[in-house]
Amino acid sequence: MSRVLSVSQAINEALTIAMETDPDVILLGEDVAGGGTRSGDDVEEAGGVLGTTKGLVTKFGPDRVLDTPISEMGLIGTAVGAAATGLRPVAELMFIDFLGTCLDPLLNQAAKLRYMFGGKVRVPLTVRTVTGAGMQAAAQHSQSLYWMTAGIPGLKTVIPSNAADAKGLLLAAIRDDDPVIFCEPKRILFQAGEVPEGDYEVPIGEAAVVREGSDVSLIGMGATVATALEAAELLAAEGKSAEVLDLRSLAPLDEDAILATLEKTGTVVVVDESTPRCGIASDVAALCVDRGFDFLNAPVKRVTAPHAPVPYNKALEDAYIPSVARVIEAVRECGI
Amino acid sequence: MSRVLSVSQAINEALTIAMETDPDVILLGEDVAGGGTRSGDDVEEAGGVLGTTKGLVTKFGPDRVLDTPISEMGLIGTAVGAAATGLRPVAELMFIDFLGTCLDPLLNQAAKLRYMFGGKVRVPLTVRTVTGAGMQAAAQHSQSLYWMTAGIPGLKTVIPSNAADAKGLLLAAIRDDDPVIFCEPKRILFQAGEVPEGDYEVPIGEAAVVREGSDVSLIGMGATVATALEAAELLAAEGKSAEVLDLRSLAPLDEDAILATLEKTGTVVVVDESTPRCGIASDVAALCVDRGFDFLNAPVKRVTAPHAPVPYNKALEDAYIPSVARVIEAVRECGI
Amino acid sequence: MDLTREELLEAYRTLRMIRAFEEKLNELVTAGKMGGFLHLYIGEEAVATGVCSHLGVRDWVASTHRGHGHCIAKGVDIRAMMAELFGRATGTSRGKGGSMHIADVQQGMLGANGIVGAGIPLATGAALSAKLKGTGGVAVAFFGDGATNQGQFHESLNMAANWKLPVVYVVENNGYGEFTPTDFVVPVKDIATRAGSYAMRSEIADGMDFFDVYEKAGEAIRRARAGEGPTLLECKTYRFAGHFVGDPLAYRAKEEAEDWIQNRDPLARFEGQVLEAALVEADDLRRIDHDVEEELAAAVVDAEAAPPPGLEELLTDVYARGES
Amino acid sequence: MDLTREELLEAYRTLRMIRAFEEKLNELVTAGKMGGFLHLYIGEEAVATGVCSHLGVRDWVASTHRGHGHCIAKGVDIRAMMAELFGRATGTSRGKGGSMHIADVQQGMLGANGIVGAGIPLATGAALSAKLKGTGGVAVAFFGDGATNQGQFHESLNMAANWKLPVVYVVENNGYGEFTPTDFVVPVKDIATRAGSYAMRSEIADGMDFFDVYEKAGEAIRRARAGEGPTLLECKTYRFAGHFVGDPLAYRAKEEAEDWIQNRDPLARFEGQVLEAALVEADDLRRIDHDVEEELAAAVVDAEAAPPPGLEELLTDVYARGES
Ligand SMILES: Cc1ncc(C[n+]2csc(CCOP(=O)(O)OP(=O)(O)O)c2C)c(N)n1
Ligand SMILES: Cc1ncc(C[n+]2csc(CCOP(=O)(O)OP(=O)(O)O)c2C)c(N)n1
Ligand SMILES: [Mg+2]
Ligand SMILES: [Mg+2]
Repeated sequence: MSRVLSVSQAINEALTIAMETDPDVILLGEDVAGGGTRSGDDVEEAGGVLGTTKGLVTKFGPDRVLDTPISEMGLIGTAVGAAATGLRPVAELMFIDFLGTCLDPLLNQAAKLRYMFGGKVRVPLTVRTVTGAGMQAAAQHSQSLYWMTAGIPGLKTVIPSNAADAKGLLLAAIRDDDPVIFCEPKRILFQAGEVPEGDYEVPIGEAAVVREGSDVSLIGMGATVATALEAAELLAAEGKSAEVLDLRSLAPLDEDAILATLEKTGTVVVVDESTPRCGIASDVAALCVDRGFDFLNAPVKRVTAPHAPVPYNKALEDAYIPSVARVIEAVRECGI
Repeated sequence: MSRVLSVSQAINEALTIAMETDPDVILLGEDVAGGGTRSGDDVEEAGGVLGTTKGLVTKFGPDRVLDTPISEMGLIGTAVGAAATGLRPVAELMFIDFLGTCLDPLLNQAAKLRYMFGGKVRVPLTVRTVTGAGMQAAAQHSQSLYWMTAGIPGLKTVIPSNAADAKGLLLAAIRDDDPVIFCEPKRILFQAGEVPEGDYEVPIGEAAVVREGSDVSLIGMGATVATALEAAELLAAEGKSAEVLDLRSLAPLDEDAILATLEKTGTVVVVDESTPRCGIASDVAALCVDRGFDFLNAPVKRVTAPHAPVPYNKALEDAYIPSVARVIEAVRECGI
Repeated sequence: MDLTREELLEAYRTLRMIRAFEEKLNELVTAGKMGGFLHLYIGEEAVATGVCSHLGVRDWVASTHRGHGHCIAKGVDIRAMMAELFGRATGTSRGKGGSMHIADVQQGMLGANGIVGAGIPLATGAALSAKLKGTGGVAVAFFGDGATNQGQFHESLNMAANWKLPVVYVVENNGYGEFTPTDFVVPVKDIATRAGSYAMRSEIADGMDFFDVYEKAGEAIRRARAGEGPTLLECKTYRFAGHFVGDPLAYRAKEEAEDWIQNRDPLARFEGQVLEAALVEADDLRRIDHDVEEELAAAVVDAEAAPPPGLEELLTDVYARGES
Repeated sequence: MDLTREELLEAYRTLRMIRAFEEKLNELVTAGKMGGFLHLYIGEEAVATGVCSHLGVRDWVASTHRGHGHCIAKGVDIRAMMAELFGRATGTSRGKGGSMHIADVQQGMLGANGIVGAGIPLATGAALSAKLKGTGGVAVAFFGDGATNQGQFHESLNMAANWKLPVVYVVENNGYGEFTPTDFVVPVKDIATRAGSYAMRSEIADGMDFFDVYEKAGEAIRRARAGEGPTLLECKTYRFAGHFVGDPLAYRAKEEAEDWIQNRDPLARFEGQVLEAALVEADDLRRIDHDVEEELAAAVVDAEAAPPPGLEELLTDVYARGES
């Protein structure tokens, strides 16, 4: 059985299930309850700056849904400490742009404690965070910094492209014994899709072929999966068959799935909303030219944001985000 | 005229020249003076935890060589503010591992102010920072996190492989009107080399061919340039000719130099001390399989650290760092 | 009180301009004519105005996500601000920054800032510049109560205190950080108390009263200029509107807001004070109201007519190289 | 004073073990038999010992780069510690962590930490766990004076105060952060003052006096366990050796160090106190000295004989997956 829910609602549902099934799961973050717990007849809680956690403090109480100060370093560090000592915290980093104010607890603590302690600790922490451009929120509220967390050994990073995966990936993330960064792409947060009822997980580390094809592989993640699918549709109209792979997990990367689609089509275009340097697109390309070398029929093209901050002006912002047209153009450059 | 100096001494000399030639250049960081400015007959300043800035506070006074509290966020943020308002600060981030405690002022301020302000400000900031493994300093004091700064639009990142370049690159960095991260690889900091006297700059954005060759291109940076050169020597003994490219600048990347050596040899092995995901090695490989596709004779191999934190045990740490043997093995895998 | 009639009228003009500018923005966003995340300063005008009345172009200001008021009070051209909010090439940031990044370094305005707390070290650095370069300038950081829970606040104030920098830290305590009441997350009654961690001077002002802010900020700025070091100045205030335009305000009691709006409006307060003391005439104020409206209307017309940045602007201004 | 003879002997044993353990390390590193960056705790033993005497396994400790003393006082096996420092598979971290990452989560020791200030939120999180899970446990963060200039200190103390967490923040004020004197970078005389920013209780102890630390820590821990919230406990102390093994100590005056070492040694002080009060016999102490030496000698022999981790260990323990 499934219903139509937005990605945001699917996340709310996953949180509800996780908290119902495990008393050690707690939420903490800025405004995750949202003030209203204070009292008063005409006040109610906000449930997060985008409303994603609405209702949870009412259901689970302020001991398990904690409004924190605007102290990312402190709150993520506290969540790491809680995770190492028996809780299974889900911390909210309002926007991934704020990684700059809480990198150390992720980079040097969550990611490394297990290794540094010779395997003698677990850090079952989940960090939910909103990513990406598209709402004219400008340079400090629009980044796709998942490459930074994906590059850190000891962390996992996932990003859903639809509501059903959002629910299943988040449940998997929360129940994972390692720290997982769960990305919520702004542009799809309020997009609706079929979501199965009940408790299920989408395994971390598995990409999904969301459209089969044979001439070219379009590889996307988060909001760019829809871009890739649109491009595939246009290509189909010209009789060209594009396969679309949704990475879903950025770390670990599903190398087998990438190599499998490359083997099938010989041509890969990666579509990534992030900036071009040191990103997921480069990793996919590097994998193709290493283990996939013998399958390559064409250059591996990367359709990414430019090496620039995100601009405010709407037309510039639109030009900043990988478009269907740029995907098609990249496919052409591969000789298809 | 040149003399033999260590990389650390070459850096000290560059700082001296920069401060002598421009009164707006100041140094700030933890222990860059090193306490001794207090007074006392039998006390003297330490000049940085590794002694690199020794003597500068004596020469330029405590107004221009400032010991800061252990407050990376505050000190780097302050340096950004100073840079935007007329000074040309050289801030020391003792080890690049501490990026976790000061990312925001680099990611969201230094790197973006100019863009966010429509080009109407300059941020001539230099951040000196020690990178890399090799001294059993373990997981939180041995990282090569330059991929994180190289990936951020608006920042530049450079890393010298020898004392002469260290001096020239640092002078160029300080005089650059953009924020530059200057990496000081631990393993070579006390290695000596010929250093020209006087004032000179090594331009940012230019790689250097440090050994000519025709069969395979070994691309290194910082301490791995020596590894590549050693490997080239061994290959030469078998009659195989390896070209060695020293990237020197990680952002901007000298794409032309990379493509030129690829065109010459058809085969590239990148040697990078950093972890494998979202790194410089992936970017080089991705460039090769995109713009360099037609030149490729073999897979592009990346010899990097594993996707793991840096271990303490000496034998494990040695195995962690890219070795000459692993470079040779990668060359073999390319069929050479 | 040492303000001349001209200075009073200038102060009123600033108060009114901030109010009217933001009412206009609210209108434009609600009508779908303007995009972006906007945080309105309405209700807090006396703080920016009272502080910035003491500043000149050699002085620096670093601001926040709620930055329009600080920019206007620091003398940023409102036409360029309006154009920026419309994303035009004639904007302060050529349309590339938007509300949270309005800046004018020439004017000593180091920018609004989308990162809570991030302006605090920027102002600290500006104060270091002013001190080392001997310009006689001071720096002011404006920030919210919520920002005092950021590490950047702590680290910066400590450095400034150690180095006796010419800087004033102005905390605008409006009782909320987004939707969370301040008393949920700040366990001291007065944020000014936090200066004690740095042996720093502190002061509390009624942020709804221009004159109280003016006086206390004046003293802090005087001390900073005289080399006597930094001050933490807490201004108790309230934001009349939501956290951002579109905030349904479910989390705060209507009576609480009504009380502030009805009884403590800083513009009404100022007007009452100056009229009662017969320092200016009501007509003077009405003329300013009118001028401000005209100026704003013209700014909107100009902004709407101005060209957007060209698409090549996507890639310019990332680096200075080649442009300097 | 409520300590039994057994408890006093146990405390002395801990003091002596920390001292002897580190003297041994100093010897080994200086002789080139041990690598890594080592930060010695010698001189500060009374702090870890006085605090940890109140803790059991359900209680948590987060430590620093200068962590050996905290680990020993919290009951981490010294043989496993020694093996770790030799990088052996039998070490606390199987040889992969080294001095700055010795930990024993089973024993409630959340690790030494190479990042200044980073243990503070870890302890805060442990206190949150203890509170929500109702274990009755408390958490203690040890950190230096220098660490109180980190944002993590500020943010964590604020959260703990808001949430009344069962945690004690123990600042070991040894007068220096690396080479920089504390009064260069901390403008308040007593770091305890900083509790005022969070309306938190604070206390100052003589960190060279086991009994003073014991008493004040006991009270803070009692309050934490009783749900009365956190305390900032400042212990005034001094590190007898350099910042790290190999530090030439050029930056501090020899007389200053001599004075502390000659006149305020916490072991000598303890011995004087217990002998004078005739609580134990000198022989008891000498027996402990002897036992400790033997135990340490054996630990070194064992560690040297133990196998290193296999090369496959390079890649294990990065993730729990597949191992759980
Ligand atoms: C580092 C960081 N964390 C969180 C946010 C999201 N955010 C924007 S404004 C705000 C509230 C700020 O509160 P306060 O400092 O009191 O200023 P006010 O909005 O009340 O003027 C928050 C949490 C942010 N922009 N930056
Ligand atoms: C975030 C961070 N900054 C800097 C360092 C380098 N460092 C290691 S120990 C130390 C001094 C710490 O001083 P304090 O907190 O007083 O502790 P003490 O060494 O005196 O015990 C510094 C600066 C670090 N490890 N982490
Ligand atoms: Mg506020
Ligand atoms: Mg200290």
